[in-house]
Amino acid sequence: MTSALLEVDNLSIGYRTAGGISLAVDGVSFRVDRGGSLGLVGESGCGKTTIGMGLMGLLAPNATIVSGQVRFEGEDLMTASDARMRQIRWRRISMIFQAAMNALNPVHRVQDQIAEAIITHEPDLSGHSVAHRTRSLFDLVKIPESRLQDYPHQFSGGMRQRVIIAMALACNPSLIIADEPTTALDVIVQNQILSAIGTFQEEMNIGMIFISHDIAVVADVCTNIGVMHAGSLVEYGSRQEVLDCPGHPYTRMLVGSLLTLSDQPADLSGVACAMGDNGPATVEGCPINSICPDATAVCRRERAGWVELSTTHRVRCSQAGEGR
Amino acid sequence: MALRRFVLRRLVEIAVIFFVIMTVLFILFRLAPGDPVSRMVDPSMTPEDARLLMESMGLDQPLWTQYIYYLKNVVTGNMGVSFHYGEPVIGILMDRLPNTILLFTTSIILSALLGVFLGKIAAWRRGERIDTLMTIGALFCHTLFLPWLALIMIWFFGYRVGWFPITGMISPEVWIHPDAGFMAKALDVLYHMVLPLMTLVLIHFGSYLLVMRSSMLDTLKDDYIITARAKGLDEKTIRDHHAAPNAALPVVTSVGLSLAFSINGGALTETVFTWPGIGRELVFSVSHSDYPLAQAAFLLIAIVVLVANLVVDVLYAYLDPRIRY
Amino acid sequence: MGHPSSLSPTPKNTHSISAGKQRHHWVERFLDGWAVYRKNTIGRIGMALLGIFALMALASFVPQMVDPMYHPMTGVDPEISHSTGPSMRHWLGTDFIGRDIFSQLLAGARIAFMVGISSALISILFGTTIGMVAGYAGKGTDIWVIVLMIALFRWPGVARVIRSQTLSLKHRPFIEAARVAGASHGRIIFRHILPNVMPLALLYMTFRVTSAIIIEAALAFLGFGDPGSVSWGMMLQWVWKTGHMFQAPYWLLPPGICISLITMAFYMAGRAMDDVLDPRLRKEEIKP
Amino acid sequence: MADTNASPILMMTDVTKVYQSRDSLFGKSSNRVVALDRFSLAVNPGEIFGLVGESGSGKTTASRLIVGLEKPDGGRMQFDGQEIVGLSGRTRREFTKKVQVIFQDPYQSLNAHFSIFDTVCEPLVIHGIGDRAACLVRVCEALETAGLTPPETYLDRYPHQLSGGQRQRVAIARAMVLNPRFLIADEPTSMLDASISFQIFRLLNHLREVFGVAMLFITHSLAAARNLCDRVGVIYRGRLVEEGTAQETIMHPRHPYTKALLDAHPRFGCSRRSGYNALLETERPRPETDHCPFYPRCRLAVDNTCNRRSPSLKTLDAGHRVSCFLF
Amino acid sequence: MISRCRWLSHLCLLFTVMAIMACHEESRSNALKIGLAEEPRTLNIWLASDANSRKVLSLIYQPLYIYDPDTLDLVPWLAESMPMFDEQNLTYTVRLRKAKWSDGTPFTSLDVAFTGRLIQSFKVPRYSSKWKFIKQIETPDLHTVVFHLKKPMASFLTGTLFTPMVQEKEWASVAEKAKTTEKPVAALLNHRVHHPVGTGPFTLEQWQRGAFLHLKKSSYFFGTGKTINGRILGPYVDDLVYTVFGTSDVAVLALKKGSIDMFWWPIQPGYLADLSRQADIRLFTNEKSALYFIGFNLRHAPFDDPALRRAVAYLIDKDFIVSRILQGQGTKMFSVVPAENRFWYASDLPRYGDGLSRENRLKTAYRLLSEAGYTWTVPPVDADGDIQPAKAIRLPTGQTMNRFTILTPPADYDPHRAISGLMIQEWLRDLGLPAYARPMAFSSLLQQVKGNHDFDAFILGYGRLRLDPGYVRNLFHSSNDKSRGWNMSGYHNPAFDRVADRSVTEMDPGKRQVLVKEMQKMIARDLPYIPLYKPSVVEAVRKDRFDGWVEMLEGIGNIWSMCQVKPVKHDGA
Repeated sequence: MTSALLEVDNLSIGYRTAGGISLAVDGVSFRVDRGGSLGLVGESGCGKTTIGMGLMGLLAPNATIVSGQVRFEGEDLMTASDARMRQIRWRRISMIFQAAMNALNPVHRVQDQIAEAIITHEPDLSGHSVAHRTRSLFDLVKIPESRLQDYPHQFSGGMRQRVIIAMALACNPSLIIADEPTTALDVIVQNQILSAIGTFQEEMNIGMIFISHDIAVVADVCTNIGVMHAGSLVEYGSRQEVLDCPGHPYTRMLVGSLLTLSDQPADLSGVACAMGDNGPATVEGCPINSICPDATAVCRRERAGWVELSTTHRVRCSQAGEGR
Repeated sequence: MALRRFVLRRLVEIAVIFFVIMTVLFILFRLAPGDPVSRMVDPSMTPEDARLLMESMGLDQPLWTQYIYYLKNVVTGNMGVSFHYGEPVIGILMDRLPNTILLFTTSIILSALLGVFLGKIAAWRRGERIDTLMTIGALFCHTLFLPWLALIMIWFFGYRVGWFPITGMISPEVWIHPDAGFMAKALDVLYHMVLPLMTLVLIHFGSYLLVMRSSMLDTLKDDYIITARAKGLDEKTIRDHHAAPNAALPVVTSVGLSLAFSINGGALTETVFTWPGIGRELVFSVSHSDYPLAQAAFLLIAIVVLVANLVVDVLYAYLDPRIRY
Repeated sequence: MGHPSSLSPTPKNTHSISAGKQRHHWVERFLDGWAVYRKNTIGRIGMALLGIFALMALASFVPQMVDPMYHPMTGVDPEISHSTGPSMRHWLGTDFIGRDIFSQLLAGARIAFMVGISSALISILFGTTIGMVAGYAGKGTDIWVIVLMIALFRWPGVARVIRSQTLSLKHRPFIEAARVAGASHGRIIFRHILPNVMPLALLYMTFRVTSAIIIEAALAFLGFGDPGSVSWGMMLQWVWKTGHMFQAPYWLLPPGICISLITMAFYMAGRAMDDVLDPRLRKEEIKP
Repeated sequence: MADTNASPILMMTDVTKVYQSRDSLFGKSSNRVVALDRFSLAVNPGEIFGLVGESGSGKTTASRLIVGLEKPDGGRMQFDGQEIVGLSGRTRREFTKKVQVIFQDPYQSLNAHFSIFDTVCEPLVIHGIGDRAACLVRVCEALETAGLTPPETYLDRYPHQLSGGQRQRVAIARAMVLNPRFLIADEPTSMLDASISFQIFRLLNHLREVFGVAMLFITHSLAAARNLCDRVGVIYRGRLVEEGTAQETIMHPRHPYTKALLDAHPRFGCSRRSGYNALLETERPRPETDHCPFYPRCRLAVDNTCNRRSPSLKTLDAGHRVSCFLF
Repeated sequence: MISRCRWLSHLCLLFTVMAIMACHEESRSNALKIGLAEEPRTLNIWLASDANSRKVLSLIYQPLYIYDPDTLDLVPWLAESMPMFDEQNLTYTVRLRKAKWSDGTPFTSLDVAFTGRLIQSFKVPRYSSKWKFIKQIETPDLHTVVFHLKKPMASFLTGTLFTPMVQEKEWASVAEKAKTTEKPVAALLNHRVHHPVGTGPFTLEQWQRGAFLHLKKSSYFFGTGKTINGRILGPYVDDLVYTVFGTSDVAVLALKKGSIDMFWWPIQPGYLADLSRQADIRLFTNEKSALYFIGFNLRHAPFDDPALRRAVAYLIDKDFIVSRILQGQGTKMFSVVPAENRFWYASDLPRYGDGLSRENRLKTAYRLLSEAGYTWTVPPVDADGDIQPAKAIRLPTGQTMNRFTILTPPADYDPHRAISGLMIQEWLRDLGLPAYARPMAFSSLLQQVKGNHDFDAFILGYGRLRLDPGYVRNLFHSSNDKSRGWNMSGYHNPAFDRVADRSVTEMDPGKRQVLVKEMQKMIARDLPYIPLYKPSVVEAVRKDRFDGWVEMLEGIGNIWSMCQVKPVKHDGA
């Protein structure tokens, strides 16, 4: 049994609004093993990015952690001081941001931005060894050293993403949170970045949380998958289990709407009805009861609890047990 | 390489615009009613006297000849002779220019530094009382009526408390002293600068504060600030190293342009503080219909503004690596 | 363009349409904006100040009806022939020929509003139109239009901002959608671009108002104003030219403070409006 | 399904478009970007033609040229046998009635100041079709067609009150209100979530089947093209490199670039492929002479051929054409 | 952050040190510090037409004769005695003092002759008219000059003899060079003088442009220690420092603070109460030779009618203008010649409306106009003799009177005239006259009034009228009614012209006096101009520093003062 790197238990995060606190993340629990990878998949607004930011302690000022426990390498992150969090950030948990976001400061050279991360956490390091580390990181992500002196805008999208990966690896973290790292990249570049991430994660034995809206991408890189809907985790299991026999109707819908390159084209001839939006749950019962084909009176009345389909596969649907 | 081409292209543009401004100025001044001679009114002056004066100023020539003459003068750098002072205009302006530059460059740099520093803090602590206080304070200072404030400053600091000289740029006592050295003179000028500087900084820092604050607020929304936080940097580093330099870029533009415009914008200040600069000369020449002097002053202003624009663009490119020409 | 509310409703859309009908969309947007605006302390202060000044401007008609002695320009107190301090008869005192300072101050508010708003309207009207046309027509024409305006007039600022805004709007998909649908240039400029640049134009108008007021005051102060009207700058000029600068604080301070406060009020209102209009601050609400 | 024997509804022949960044008051600078390079394309009535390529390959330029938002620098374009370059006045208005576009970004393509009714009705107003009552009926029909039911509840709403999927449906309703014969869908789902995209695909498919609208479907996703389109064209750097039925082109690609694209596509549920063998890691220098557009990145490129000439489209078998010297 | 604080504190320290230094500097020198309101224009005496240049140059370049401060009689200055007139030959003989130029060379008759010829040959503006009637200048010896006149000219005594004398040595080469240029006058006027050489009590030491001028006592001044006109001349101060101030408020503050000893500029009425309270400040009030008036365009309706002009004269409340607008710092005028010019002033002129109440003014004016044939839709005075708002006045011809404008200088130039214009507008409107006061940039105003004759009425003034009444002829003689001519009103009166022409050539002061008074009477009757007021000059000095000021027409800033002012001896010192 591998040791748990990160354990998240019943985490709830809310945003303060005029009408009280509205939950963006509602009672989410999962764990990441050392060297393991977890994919969090869900549509926009389902709270997956909020989880990432919550783990880093970088929530917006109007967001607050309502309840839950986060244990990282045995340490409770919820009670850690600001100073301690600053030490943990990047040194222990680093982050890969979406490349389309301006994750790199446009007025500093990329070399300096990487070095800054190293110097912050290892202030005793000599300038020479910092430079050396930076160069080797560039080697690692296959960017020519000659481009260390460049500014972020001089890189293409894929290259910039590599810089961000290099930066994330700068302090040898044990957990990386990758937030939509390939969105807005072309297929070919996406493929390259994904395989790069996969390689490092495996070789350096880094735990990873991979956040994406694209279940196909998640399926490509992660060993475990958690499906999120309206702030809560609705299904959690290994890649094979979730994809091959999705237990939750929402997962089934996600998988079903995925267009594949199989010989048989998907059936597009169905009625193109409008579908409800993904927002925080406000009604009683299962959040998808109105669009779920199998919904029963129970679904409309109360939220389902977790149903264990196997030791590694659980689903939050009252129909799940019967379905099998 | 590209930058050089950009600069060359801009120089050509500047030349064209300059020519347009030059012509417009000429036309505006000649179209304006009144003539400089009638200003020198004295019932003992005969019509012949007046004609002689007109002739001596070249005002008897047809407009077209005057225009050609004027163009020739501009091209050769000889801007003519002031009607009023009877001296070459260039000499007068060059005499006044350093004074204006000294006062306004200092004041703008000081107010920009102050504005950037305070604006940074205000944005960083958005919504808190200190932010509201600073914003309202900045607004209030910014909307103060300059001559009004200047006169009150003079009254209070120059007269009531008596800390600073009332106006002027130098005190005759120091300068006519036979053994006054350079240091004494320089200190004297500095001492005289305090009041106008205080007034100008008080009036101007507000706009920089507001620009910096809103620019900084924009910057704080940028994603690399989150990156910086995620990297575990402490808040001060994030504020001073990541947010402030980016946010200060718009201030650079506004500083550059105010520097350029300050060479005329200080007319009121220079008048009230008796600062012997271009602004005072400009107001004087316009009200006395001293065409050569006024034209030259306006042209000087135009060229400084145009060149400053260019310098700001180049500087911007230097400061912001994203911009390349 | 017709609005469905005026139609004889077709059978299936009877009451669902009439529900949201009473409030026109811009009323709704205005109310939304007002809700945001009201939360802004600075905006509230600015609005309150503007309200006070507007009241002053209205009240400026009253004193002269009470007694012609209070006419701000031509009324003189027959018993006073020099500047005097505040009294019951003259709340803020009199100026050097015995005119009532308080009525002058009220009349000044009227002038400030007139000067500020009229010059702002003119500059906005010209600036917006020229800016939109220059921005939309694009290519070579705009540079010369702008050069000309910089050289000649005072409203290039607005035109430049509107132009750049138009330039950025011009290639927005919704403009292109209209073009694809075959809309004429006039329709695109006035139906699509204008509503989108209007908020910006309004914002710039508040800035223009303040600068117009300050410029008027400065010109009047320097003596280039119209001595036939009582503006605050004119009052300051009288204080200055008659040598009461440091002698009559009751006469010097009110107009100066009023100039500062009214420009500040407009700035504040403008800044708060900036918050309202800033699309980043306006939440994209999704109401199913 | 598509009638492949009918004459094409849209023909683009050797269309070239060069962007020149004009940044000087007096001179032209030489900053040229060739967006389309002798690009040819034919869309048959009633079919969905998928144009696939990565960003910057020129696929959006093609759509903009067709609807007249840009003017081509060379080549001919015909719609229904009628030349459409430089149309103006009445003929252009007639043309705009028949061809409509659905833009990529539903958040940007709707005027925030227009209600849904105003938005959908605008084409009718522009073309002066019908009185108010007739407009209302047609708008409601269009909204229903686009799957916004009941339509009345949407009429008075504003774009900011709708979700992304609903907005895209409004855009589709706007495009459909004139009963066009040809639709250009420019990556209509790239900003939407997977489940919403799926519905939009269904909707487009539905429009084709019910109204017989021909479509040019622009996408970067091979899977979308595979599932929705009858025929597919792959565009690379402004050149059409491969063209054929969706089944043939995507399941049996010939051109190295198409292969690379396919290879990079996430394999749902399967372990990762070893890698992109058709592509080089870094680019070769681009030759000065005319050359195959894919030469700098092609692992299979033959020197002295691929870098000297550019290949033309060769027909391999039934409607499958490819532009590569290897065939 | 810390470094910034340190930097700031250093700056504060620096300023403190400087402030202390500056305090020590105070009261070191024995210099007379004079505040000026504007920078002097030039040191070239021929270009210097402005008051400020003259404040400097009048202490350097000296004329042959000056006025006595009390009697305004001629006092020999560079001349030794009064000029001797030879009626037969029309010559004046002037004996010169043994004076020296400030470079030590003697002042001779050759310099006088050179100055005269320079003016004549270059037609130097504003001097040439005073010299063009001189046929010949003879220099029988180094200290005698004989002027031959072409014809009798009254202005010889008051104009020619008051011309400042320049040194031949300094100017001969300049004149030579100027003659070779295209525009000799311009070259002469624009010649830049760095160190003017004069015969006066002071010489220029340095001029820091825009800041101050420093004059030093001249060791060669002819008057030092001498008694001239009953006064023992100094100068008793070693240095004169002129400081320029941008606005007079600031200058007054400087005076109160003691930064300057005298402000050579009229003090605005607002400061008087405050300044008179301050023990160490002394105020001087003096009359000015000035004329402020409203003028009419007599060339067309409505002001071609003297009855209307007289009615206007009745309506104008000069008491109001003087007591309120001028705050009492001035006097009413009824003649175009100021009353202080006692010799030429005609005291027995009509004083229209003087002392009347506003109601009576209105009634008188109404009566005048009704008699002259003017009618109203609603007259200003109703049947019961009560005042009512008048409407639509019609000319005697039956035409409605068109609106007319009263042009005034802008408020920045002279607020008194601008406000007077406005008040006059209101008074005229009481009678139903459609008057509009309009301030106009000064040069445009002159262009329109003097150049184009395109106006109805205007308010102008001459702040420094010469004492010689020659201007009365210039202002109203019909030959001057031309573009840029002095007769701006377009006054044509052959009787006046005859009297005026005689007054020019009448060399006997007594006879000339009769003629000048006759002219004033005609003007007061026909009213092309209505004289309004004449401001007084109030000047302030510090009592604790210098005394011995000599009061004169135009105030204490005169050559007599500068030659006689002495530092106050403090008890302690």
